[in-house]
Amino acid sequence: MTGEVLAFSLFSAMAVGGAGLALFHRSAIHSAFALLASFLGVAGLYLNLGADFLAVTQVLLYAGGILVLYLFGLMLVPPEGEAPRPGRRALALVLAAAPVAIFLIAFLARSSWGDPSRLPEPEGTVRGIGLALLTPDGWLVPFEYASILLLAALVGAVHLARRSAPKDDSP
Amino acid sequence: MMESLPMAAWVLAIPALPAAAWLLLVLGGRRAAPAAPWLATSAAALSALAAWVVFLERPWEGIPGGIWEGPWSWGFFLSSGGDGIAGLRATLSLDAISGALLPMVGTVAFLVHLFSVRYMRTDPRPGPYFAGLALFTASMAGMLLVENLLFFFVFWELMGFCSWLLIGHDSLNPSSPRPEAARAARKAFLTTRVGDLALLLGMVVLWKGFGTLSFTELAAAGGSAGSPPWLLAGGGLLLLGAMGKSAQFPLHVWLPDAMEGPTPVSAMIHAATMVAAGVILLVRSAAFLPDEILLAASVVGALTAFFAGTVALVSADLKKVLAWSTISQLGFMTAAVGVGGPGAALFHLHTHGFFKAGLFLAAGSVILACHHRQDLGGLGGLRRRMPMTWVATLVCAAALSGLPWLSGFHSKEAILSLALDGAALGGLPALTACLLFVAAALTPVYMFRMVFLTFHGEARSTEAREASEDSWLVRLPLAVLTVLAVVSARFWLFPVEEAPASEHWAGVLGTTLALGGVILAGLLFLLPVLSPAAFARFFGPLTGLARERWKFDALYAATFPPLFRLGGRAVDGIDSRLVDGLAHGIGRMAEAGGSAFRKLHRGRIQTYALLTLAGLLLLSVTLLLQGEAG
Amino acid sequence: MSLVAYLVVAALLMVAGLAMVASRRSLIHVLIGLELVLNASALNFVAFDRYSGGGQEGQLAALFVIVVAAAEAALGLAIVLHAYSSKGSIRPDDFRSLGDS
Amino acid sequence: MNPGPLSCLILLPLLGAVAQFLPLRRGASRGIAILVSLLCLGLASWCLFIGMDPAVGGMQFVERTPWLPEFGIAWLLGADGLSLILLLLSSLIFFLAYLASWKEKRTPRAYFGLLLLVQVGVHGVFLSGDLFLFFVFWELVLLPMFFLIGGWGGEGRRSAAWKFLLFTLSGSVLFLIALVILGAKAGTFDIAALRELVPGWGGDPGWLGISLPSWIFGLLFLSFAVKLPVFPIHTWLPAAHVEAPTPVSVVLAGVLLKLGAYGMLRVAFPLSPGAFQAAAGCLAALGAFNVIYGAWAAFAQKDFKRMVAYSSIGHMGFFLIGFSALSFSGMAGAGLQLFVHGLSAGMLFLVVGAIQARAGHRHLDRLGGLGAAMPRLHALGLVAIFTSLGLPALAGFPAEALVLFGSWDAFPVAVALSLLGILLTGWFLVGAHRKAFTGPLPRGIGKVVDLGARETLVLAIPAGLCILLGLWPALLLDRMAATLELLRGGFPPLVP
Repeated sequence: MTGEVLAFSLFSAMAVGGAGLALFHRSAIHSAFALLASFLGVAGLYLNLGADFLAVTQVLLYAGGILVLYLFGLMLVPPEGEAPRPGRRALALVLAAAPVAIFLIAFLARSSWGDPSRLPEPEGTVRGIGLALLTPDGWLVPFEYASILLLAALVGAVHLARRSAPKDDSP
Repeated sequence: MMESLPMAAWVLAIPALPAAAWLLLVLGGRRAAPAAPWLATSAAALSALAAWVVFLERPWEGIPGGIWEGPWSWGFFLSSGGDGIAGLRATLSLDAISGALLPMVGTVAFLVHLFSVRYMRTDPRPGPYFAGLALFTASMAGMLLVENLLFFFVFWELMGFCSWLLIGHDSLNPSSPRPEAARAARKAFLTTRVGDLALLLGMVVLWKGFGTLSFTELAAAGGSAGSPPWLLAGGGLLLLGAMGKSAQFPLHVWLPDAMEGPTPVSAMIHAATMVAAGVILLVRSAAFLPDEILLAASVVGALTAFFAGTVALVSADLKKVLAWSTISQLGFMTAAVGVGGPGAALFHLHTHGFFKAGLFLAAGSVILACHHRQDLGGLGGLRRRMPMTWVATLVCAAALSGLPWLSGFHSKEAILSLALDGAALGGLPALTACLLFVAAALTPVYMFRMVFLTFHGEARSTEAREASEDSWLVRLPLAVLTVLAVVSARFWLFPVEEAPASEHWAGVLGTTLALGGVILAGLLFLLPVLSPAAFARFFGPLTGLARERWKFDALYAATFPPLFRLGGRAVDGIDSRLVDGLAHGIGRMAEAGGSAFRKLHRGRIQTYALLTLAGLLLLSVTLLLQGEAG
Repeated sequence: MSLVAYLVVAALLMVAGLAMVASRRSLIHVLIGLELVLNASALNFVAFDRYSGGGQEGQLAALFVIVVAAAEAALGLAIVLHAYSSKGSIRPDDFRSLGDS
Repeated sequence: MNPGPLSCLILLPLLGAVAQFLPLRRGASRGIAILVSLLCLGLASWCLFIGMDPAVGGMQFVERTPWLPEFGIAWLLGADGLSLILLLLSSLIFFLAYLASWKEKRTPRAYFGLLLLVQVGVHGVFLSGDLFLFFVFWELVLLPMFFLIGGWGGEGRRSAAWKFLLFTLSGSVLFLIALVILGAKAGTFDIAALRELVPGWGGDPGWLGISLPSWIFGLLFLSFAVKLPVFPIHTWLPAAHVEAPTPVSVVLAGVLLKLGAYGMLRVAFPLSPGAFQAAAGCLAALGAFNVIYGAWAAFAQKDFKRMVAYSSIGHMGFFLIGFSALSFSGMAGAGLQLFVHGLSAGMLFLVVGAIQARAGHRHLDRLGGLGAAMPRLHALGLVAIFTSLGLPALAGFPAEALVLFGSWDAFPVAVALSLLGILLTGWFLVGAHRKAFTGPLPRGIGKVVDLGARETLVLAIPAGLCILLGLWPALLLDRMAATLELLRGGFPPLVP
């Protein structure tokens, strides 16, 4: 029982709790902030797993970027979009999701994953990732593909959002 | 070779000039139409001239085998190699048969062209008409100038096409089209095509049997072949082909209907071209046809001669009488080949060509003068108004009836004597002879019935009363053909078989019958001595049967077209219901399966997510159970 | 800590995300659910990477997952905006023209 | 790489199709298509009449470039007498089709582009020496054709296009199965190599008691029979031909049906001569049945176009009879029939198209009098009709006569029965002529204008060829004689 376990408990509680809150809370804004908690929890788990660069990226991108995006989205779409009550259907759904979770966990727990007895010491990952991403032998091509993807998403998002603004009702 | 080239040019000119006229007219289209009559006619005139030159030069004489061959030839299917089909080479060739017939064909064709210039003056489509006539002439000449059955067949079919085109000419008239003409043309084409396809099959059989289609080689090989079954089949099919083309019973039905065509076309078909083809085919193949087939030919010919004669007796239409008389005379020729007289058959074809053309052109003159009135009931008394036409008809009818000193007498006597010679064998040959003599007796009766009803007595309609003879374009061909009807027997060069034993008796009997027939016709129709109605009553139901053409037309009309139409509808039904239905059924099965699965895809995104969850559940449970089992 | 613990956390995140996608009546919630699912998978990548003792391939994959998530969020939200402006609603049930009945 | 004449024949239409993507001026699409097809026509004629050595039966102008060597697939092109003749036919038919599409107004770029793609596929099939390449080009034909029928067709175009696609795709699936078997077992797709290998697999027990070569023969024959077409998998043909726009019908009848025949004589039959020989009797019977069935079905049609479509089924039956007889003349007749049918059916469709353009419909019972009103159409229509019904001195006769001559020894009954088909063909075509061209003009049809210069040219070119070939069929038969001898050498004769 070390700090590692403590940190894991804390961060996993944050991630799962945030997710649950996002799932159950009626208000979209609250859901979004619950999501933020969940993201931060996952970032913490990354740290726990020795992925420091990833943790920072997670915080920057998710918490700093994507979430803001969601907040802007929520500002542009009125809250009436959400139905007044979650409804019984939603409840039933969640009840249906619970056994899935239970069975999944049971399966995961029963399986043998061949845990190594001793994990290598975590080391800084920034240099490794940087080299991997920017050398032609490594992940350079996927990296460039990702940039193209982002560019396309950017253009597409701008295009979609721009067309929605001036035209109102005409189909 | 030096001297054969001019000859080759003459021979080539016979078919090539009309063919060139045809090509010019077809390519020229409407622009060439005004020039069409004289273009085609001059081509036909030059072609006839060439035919006479060739006839007088007789280039085939002195050549071993008696066949003059042109300097050109090409492999039709193949230049070389293959399995023998390269041997089918197209070339011009000229022998005694073609040489003897070419002048008649050329002259008649030219005169028909000339007559048409006047007859078709008001026709709105002179271009197609004269193009068809020119192609017709070229095909007939071409058919005479090949000695290979395959190319013979090519021209044979081309003539069928031309006659279809020309019989149906009036159905394409833009101002007053006559649908009957199209129907008659179709009937002619299809009836002869039955024979043509039989001939095609016969050709295949002969090719496989003899390995050649050259008439000379076939004749050489056929003599020793005996009569194996395949030769019987091949010969029978050949005979069937000839029967279709020459309108022999029972494939005769098309020829009377073909009267729907313009009258000069009838002259062309009946005298010089189309129907002659069947006889020429039989003559050319007589040397290798087995005896059984020749016997069948004689019986068919005699039967046709007799049967068509009876129908001609009661026909109420000027042209129909002539049509049935043609069928009857073709029966004589077919029978002549059957009884061993191909020369006699050709001789009769030659003389018949002139006087039948004369008769048809005279009929055309009458029709022209009477404004397309051609029923015998509405004519009469034209003798004084149309003297030239009357003389031509009289002389030609007399020649057709076989009256002495005229051309028809010689040729018919040759056939009758041969038949009489064979009759000694008894059985079918005797029957043939009997039928032929009866038919010979009928000929003058129906011919002079037509002459008397048309030209003598009182005019029975205003058209007939006001008729007047037309220009020289009509009279000149009639005059020429009248002269030729008298003298054509003098310039016949093909040897005619002789039957010394019966020659005398046949001549006497034939003359007696002919004279008797003329007298009988005179008593019935010229002088009111005997009543035609009483005569008709005397023969009772036979008259009715003859009037209805022995019911063959009705029989065919009631069987074949409905049968084929029924078959067509059945196949169509099977095709659209059963076969296509099967395909549709398979398609529908797939569709049903698809729509069952489609129920899952209603377009609700969240249902899909739910299904993902369900899938996950299924997966984890399965893995869990599997883990337990393992 | 064992690998299973991380896997369990990821599984819970994913089930929560999927349940959100399946149940919530607003397209924005659906998108939030999708983010959870993506996060879960990224976490799995990193955890497996760590416990298999390999290099950094898992982390790189997670990185790409984040990139894809960013693109997805941008486009998804744009679509939601567009859908709202054209239909006046962001209820998933109102968008079913791809279905046939 | 320096492309040879055969590659050019494939690349030229491909370039033409790609060029349709350029921002073109109105009318440039058809200009490109016509130019490309003229070049192809010239090239094909050069290959056939000047370039090739008629004494050689095997492949000439061979081009071989490795493509996917690990699978034994190569860009292997070659042409012999038969394929060059079909190539001449197809480049001519495409030229006529483009010319006949002169007035196409509905997105001409897509239209001409798709037609050019079909031409790429057709040329590729005729020239491929590699079975995989053959398959690729074979499939390339289908989709553009589907869009052409479905996009530019008549009222029932959707279902007709789907029917076409489903039937031909089913055929392709069978082809693909055979292709996979061949490739897996032989390790090469070179047709010449397969011809050496496959007959040796006779000892293979196969499946369900049928030997492997027989399976391959059956699969390939069925897949090609869809295209030929053969009863009972022919029903796509009337639907597609009737609904397609006129130029596309011309291509369908003139070229596409020939693909099926070509596949049979180039692939299905030579790969498993034993199985083919065992089935030859059945194939000839099937051929004779097709001749009668097609003719009789056409007999019952009131729609002129449908009638012509059914007559195609009958005409392709002669190919089966003639080829199955395995005699030189039978095979020569079958080969010539392919060419001639391309011309005659193409012309008939053009004639029907011209009638429909003027009368507004093509129902025979409501037509009439067009012969007097349109003498040019009438004259050219006569050539089409009488070529189709086999009148001597026109090209249909030598083809059918050779089939009859060549098949009599082996299948006398089939030959005799097919004569009934010829008679029926004559009957319904002459009947159609009577209904459409003779008699009075029906009241519904106003003033009709005769063919213009372009339309006349489109019909006059094949009409002239029909007459030329009718008088001198040796022109083409000399070119394919050596090829036929070589092909026939692969089969022991049916009749000693």
